[in-house]
Amino acid sequence: MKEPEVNIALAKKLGLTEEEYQKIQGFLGRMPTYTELGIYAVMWSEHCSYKNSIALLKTLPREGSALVAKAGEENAGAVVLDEERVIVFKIESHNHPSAVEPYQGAATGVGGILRDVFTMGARPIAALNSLRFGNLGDPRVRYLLDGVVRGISDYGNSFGVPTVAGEVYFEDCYTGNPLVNAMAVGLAKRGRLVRAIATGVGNPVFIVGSSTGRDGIHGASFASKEITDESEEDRPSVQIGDPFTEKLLLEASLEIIKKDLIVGMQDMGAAGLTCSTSEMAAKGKAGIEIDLDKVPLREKGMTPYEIMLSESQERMLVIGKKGREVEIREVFEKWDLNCVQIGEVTDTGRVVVKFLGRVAADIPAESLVLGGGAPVYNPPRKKPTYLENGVKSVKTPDPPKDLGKVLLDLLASPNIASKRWVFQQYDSTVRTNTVFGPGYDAALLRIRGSKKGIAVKTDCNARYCYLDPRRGAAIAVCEAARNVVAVGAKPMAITNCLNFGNPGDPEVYWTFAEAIAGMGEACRALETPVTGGNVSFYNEDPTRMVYPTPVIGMLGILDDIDKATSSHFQTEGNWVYLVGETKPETGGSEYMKVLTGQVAGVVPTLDLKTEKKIQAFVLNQISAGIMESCHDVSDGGLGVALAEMCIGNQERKFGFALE
Amino acid sequence: MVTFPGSNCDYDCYHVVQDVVRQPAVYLWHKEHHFDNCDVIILPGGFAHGDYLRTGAIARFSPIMREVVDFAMRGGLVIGICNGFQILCEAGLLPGALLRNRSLRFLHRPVYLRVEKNDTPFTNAYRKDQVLKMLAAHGDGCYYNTPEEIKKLEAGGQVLFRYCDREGNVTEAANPNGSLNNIAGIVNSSGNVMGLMPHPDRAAEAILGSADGAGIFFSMVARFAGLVVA
Amino acid sequence: YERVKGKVFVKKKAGVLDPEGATIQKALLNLGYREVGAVRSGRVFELELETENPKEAEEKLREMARRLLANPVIEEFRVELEDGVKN
Amino acid sequence: YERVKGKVFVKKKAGVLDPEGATIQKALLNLGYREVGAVRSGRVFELELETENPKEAEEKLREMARRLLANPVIEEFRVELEDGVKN
Repeated sequence: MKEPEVNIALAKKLGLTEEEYQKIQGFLGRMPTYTELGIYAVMWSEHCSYKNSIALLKTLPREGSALVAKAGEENAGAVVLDEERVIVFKIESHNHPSAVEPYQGAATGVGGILRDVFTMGARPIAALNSLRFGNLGDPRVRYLLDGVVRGISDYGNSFGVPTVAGEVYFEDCYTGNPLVNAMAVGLAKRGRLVRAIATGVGNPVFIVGSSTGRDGIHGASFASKEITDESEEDRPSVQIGDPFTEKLLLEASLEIIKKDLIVGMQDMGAAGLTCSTSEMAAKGKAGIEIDLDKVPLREKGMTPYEIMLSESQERMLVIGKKGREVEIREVFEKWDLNCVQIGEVTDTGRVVVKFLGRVAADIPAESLVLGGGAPVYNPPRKKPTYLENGVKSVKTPDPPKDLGKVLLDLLASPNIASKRWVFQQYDSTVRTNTVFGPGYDAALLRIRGSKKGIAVKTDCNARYCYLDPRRGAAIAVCEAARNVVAVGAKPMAITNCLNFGNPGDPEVYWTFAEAIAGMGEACRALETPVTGGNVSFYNEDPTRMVYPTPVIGMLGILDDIDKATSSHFQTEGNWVYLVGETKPETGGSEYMKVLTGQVAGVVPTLDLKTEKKIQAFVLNQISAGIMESCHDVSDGGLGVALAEMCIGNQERKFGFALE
Repeated sequence: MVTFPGSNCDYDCYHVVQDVVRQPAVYLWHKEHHFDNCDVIILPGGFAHGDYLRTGAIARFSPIMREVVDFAMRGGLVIGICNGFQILCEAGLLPGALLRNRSLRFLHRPVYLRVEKNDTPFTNAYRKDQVLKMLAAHGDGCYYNTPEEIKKLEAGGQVLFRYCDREGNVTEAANPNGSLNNIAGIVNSSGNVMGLMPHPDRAAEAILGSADGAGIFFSMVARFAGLVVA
Repeated sequence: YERVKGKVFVKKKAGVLDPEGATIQKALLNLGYREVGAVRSGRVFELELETENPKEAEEKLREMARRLLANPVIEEFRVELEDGVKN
Repeated sequence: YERVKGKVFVKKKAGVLDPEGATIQKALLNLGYREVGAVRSGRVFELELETENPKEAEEKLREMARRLLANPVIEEFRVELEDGVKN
C-alpha cells in the first residue's frame, strides 16, 4: 500500500493550515513522512492542543488550598478529602460521535472519562452526565435520546460505577448536534497518585488492554470539524466500547499501582497511541521508542498511520519499572488482558516509531504537545448581532389569569418535568455509597470509614449564556454551588466542559471569551478553583450554532453526613422559608418560553457577594441541624420549586400553604 | 463472596457481611478450585463476563462453580443475588431462567417484596407476609419457567418472595419486570440454595433508604447459631 | 392475500469490534473446543407478512431492516424469503 | 486441516415470552408496515472451525450449542455447516 504523497494539499485535508505545515518542517528540519504528518495533524487538532482556547483558559483561577494537582498537570484535578484520601474528578464531551452513533458515542464517552480517573490510580466511585437534545417532537431526537441513555446506562452499569446525577435539556439549537458530557469522580490514597509521565531511561513501555483496530481514526480531528452531511460516509470509524474489558482494565491498573510496579500511566483517549506517547515523553523531558510490530492488532494490514491514530477503546500506555516486567505481565494475565512491551524510555526527547524494521516517525516530543510546539491562537471576537438588535429588550407579557394552569404547563415542559424515565435506566446505587441519587438537588455519597460525604452535580442554563454569556456562565457556577449547598455540602472546586460553536466565527469566539470571564469571576468569588476540564468546539450543524453551553461539574464536601438535608418536604407542619430577594426577573426563563415560545429578555441580575453570603448562611443553618430539607429555586421559579418539594418524596406526597 | 470477572456487588456484599452483620467474609476468585471452612457461599450481583451471550451463561463454567455445586449438593447454604441468581439457574442449581425485562430496558428503583415463607435458612428473621423494601437493579429480571415447573414451585413452597405494593398486595402494577406470578426469589427443592433478583445488599442500612435486606443475612447467621431449627 | 415468512439477518460490519463474539470464543476454548477460531454474534428476526405480492415483500423487508432492524452505522443485514403459503 | 464455517441459530421455544419480538412488531406497524404479523427475535453465532474431519464438526457445533450457546430451558437451536475450505 503506497503511502499518499506528502504535500500542502494533504496537510490541509488533515486539518492543518499552511503556516502549521511550515512549522512542522521547521521542527523536523526536513519534510515530514505521511505518518509524521498524521501525528502532527491530530496532536495539533483543537481537541488535543486546545490551540484556540488555552490562552483564555489560563486566566481561570486554578489554585486553591484544597487542591493537590493543579489543572493541566494531571489528567484530572485532585481535591483533598482528608489526611489519607484525595478526590479526582473531571468532565469530558463526546458530542460528535454521539450525533453519528448515539449508543456507542455515549458509551465510549463514559468509558473515556472513567479511564481518565483510574489512570491516576483512583477508583471511580460515581459517574454523572449532562445531556442536551433538540425538540422531543422530532423522531430523530427521540432516537438520539434513547440511544445516548442506553449507551450511558449499559456502559456505567456493566462497569459497576453508580450514575448518580445529571441534567437533560431540550432546545432547538441542539437538534443536529446533541451535547453528551460525561463526568467521573474517583477516590485515591493520598501520595499514591500516578502521573502521566515517562521517565527513567530503559524503563519498559507497555500497551495494555484491548487490541488495536481501525476504530475512530481521525476521532480527534473528527471532533474538530463540524457535523456535515459528508461526515455520514466516514462513519465506520465510530469507536465501539466494551465495559467488561474496561472493568478488568480498572482492576489490573489499580493492582499494578498498589504493587508499586510502574513509573507512569496514561489512558489512550483521543489520538490513541500518538497522544499518550508524545504527552508522557514531553512531560518526563524524555524520549520514547516503540515498535508497532509488537502492538496487538485486531485487523490485518494496518499501516503505521492507522496504528498510531487508532482510537480503539479500553487501552492504556504503562511505563513500568525496569526489572518488574514479569510481575506486570502476571497481573494482566490474571485479568485476561493483553500486556505487551512495545518499547522503552530513552533520553533523546524524541518519539521514535518503528514499523517493519524501518523508522516511520522520529519527532521531538516537545514540538507536538500543548505548552510545547503546539500552536496557540487568539481568534478575533465580535459581539453577536442577535445581542445588538434588541433580543434583550423583549418584555415578558403580563401573566395570564389562570396561574394554576401556568404552573401545570411549566411542570409538563420537558426541561422541568421529572427525568425519572432517564435515570431509572441508570444503576445509581452499586457500591452501596449513594445516600442521595438522581432526583435530588445534588448527589451525595458516603465514604466508608469516615463521617464525611461528597456532593456532586452538573449544571448549566444555556439560555442565560445565549442571552448574556458572561452572566450566564457565572450563574452556571453559582447554581451548581447552590445545588451542592442545598444537600449541606461546602462547594470546593469545579471541572468544566465548554461546548461552543466554530471558534473561527468571531461572534462565537466573543461568547466564548465572555463565558470564560464570567466563570472566572464566579469561581474567584465562591473560592471554587477550576481543576481542569474539556473544550468542545465546532458544535453546530449546517443551519445553526448551539447555544454557548459551559457545563459546570461542582464538587462539595460535607463534614458530617448525618446533617445532610433532603431536597423534598419530610414532615407536616414544618415552616417553609425563602432565602434571598425575589425580583421581577423572567428574562430567558422557561416561563417566558412556555408563554411566548421565545428565548429573550434580560438575564436575572447576579450579585456574587450576596450569593456567597446566602450560601454561607444556608450552610450554617444546615450544620446547626435546624433545617430538614432545602431546595434551590431555578428553572420555573418559586412555584415549580415548591411543587417539586411536594412530589419529590417517594414515600409520601405533601402540599403547602403560602401567603 | 465469589468474584467473577465483571462482578460488581462482591464489594457491596462483603461490606454488609463484614460491617453490618459482623461476620467474617472472604473473596473467592472464580479461577480457584477449592474453598474450605465457608458456611455460606454468596454469588453477588454484577455483570459476570460482561453479561455477554446470556447473563450468567459463561460464569457457570468457572472452575469454582464445580466446587459450589458440590457444596450445594452436600447441603451447604448458597445464595445468588441478581447476577448470582442468573448464574445459579444457568448452572442448574435453581429451576427456570431470567429473561429480558418486559420493558426491554434496565430498571433501577425501589421494590416491595412479600415474605411468602419464614421457616427457611434465608427468611427466619422475618414474619410471614411481612412487606420488605429493597432495591431492584437489573436488565434481565423476568423470572420464567414452564407452566408445570411453576406449579411444582408453588406447590412445593419454593417461592420465598413476591413483588407487591407497599401494602403487600401482589398486583400486576407492582411487577417491575414481567416475572411469572410476581416471583422475585425462590429456593431449590431441598431449601439450601436461594436466588433473589432485588438486592438485599443495597437495602441493609437505613442511611441508604432501607435496612430490611439485612434480615436475609441475619437469618443465615441465626441458622448457624442454632437459634433456628429450619 | 398470501402469508409469507421472511427473515432478516443482522450482524456487525467487518472490522467493527464484536466484544460478545470475542468473549464467547474464549469461553468455548476454555471448555476445550480447541478448533474454534473467530466467533461473530448477530441477530435474526423472523417476520410473518400478509402481502398481496410476495416479490414486493422482499424489498419491504429490506426497507424495514434499513429503517429499524439494523443500525446502518455499524451493522449490515441480509434478507431471506421463505416460499409463500397461499391462503 | 480444514477451515470450516459453521452457524448456530438460537431462538426462544414456542410459548416462551419474547417481549422483543412483540415490541418490534408494534414499532414496524407504527412505521406503516401494515402487513407485518408476528415477529420473533433470535440469535445467530458464526464460528470458524479448524478441524481434521468436517463431518464431526457438525456434531461438535451441536455440542457447543447444548452446553453454552443455547439455554435448554427456554431456547431451541439449529446448526448449519458451510462447505469446507481446504487449506
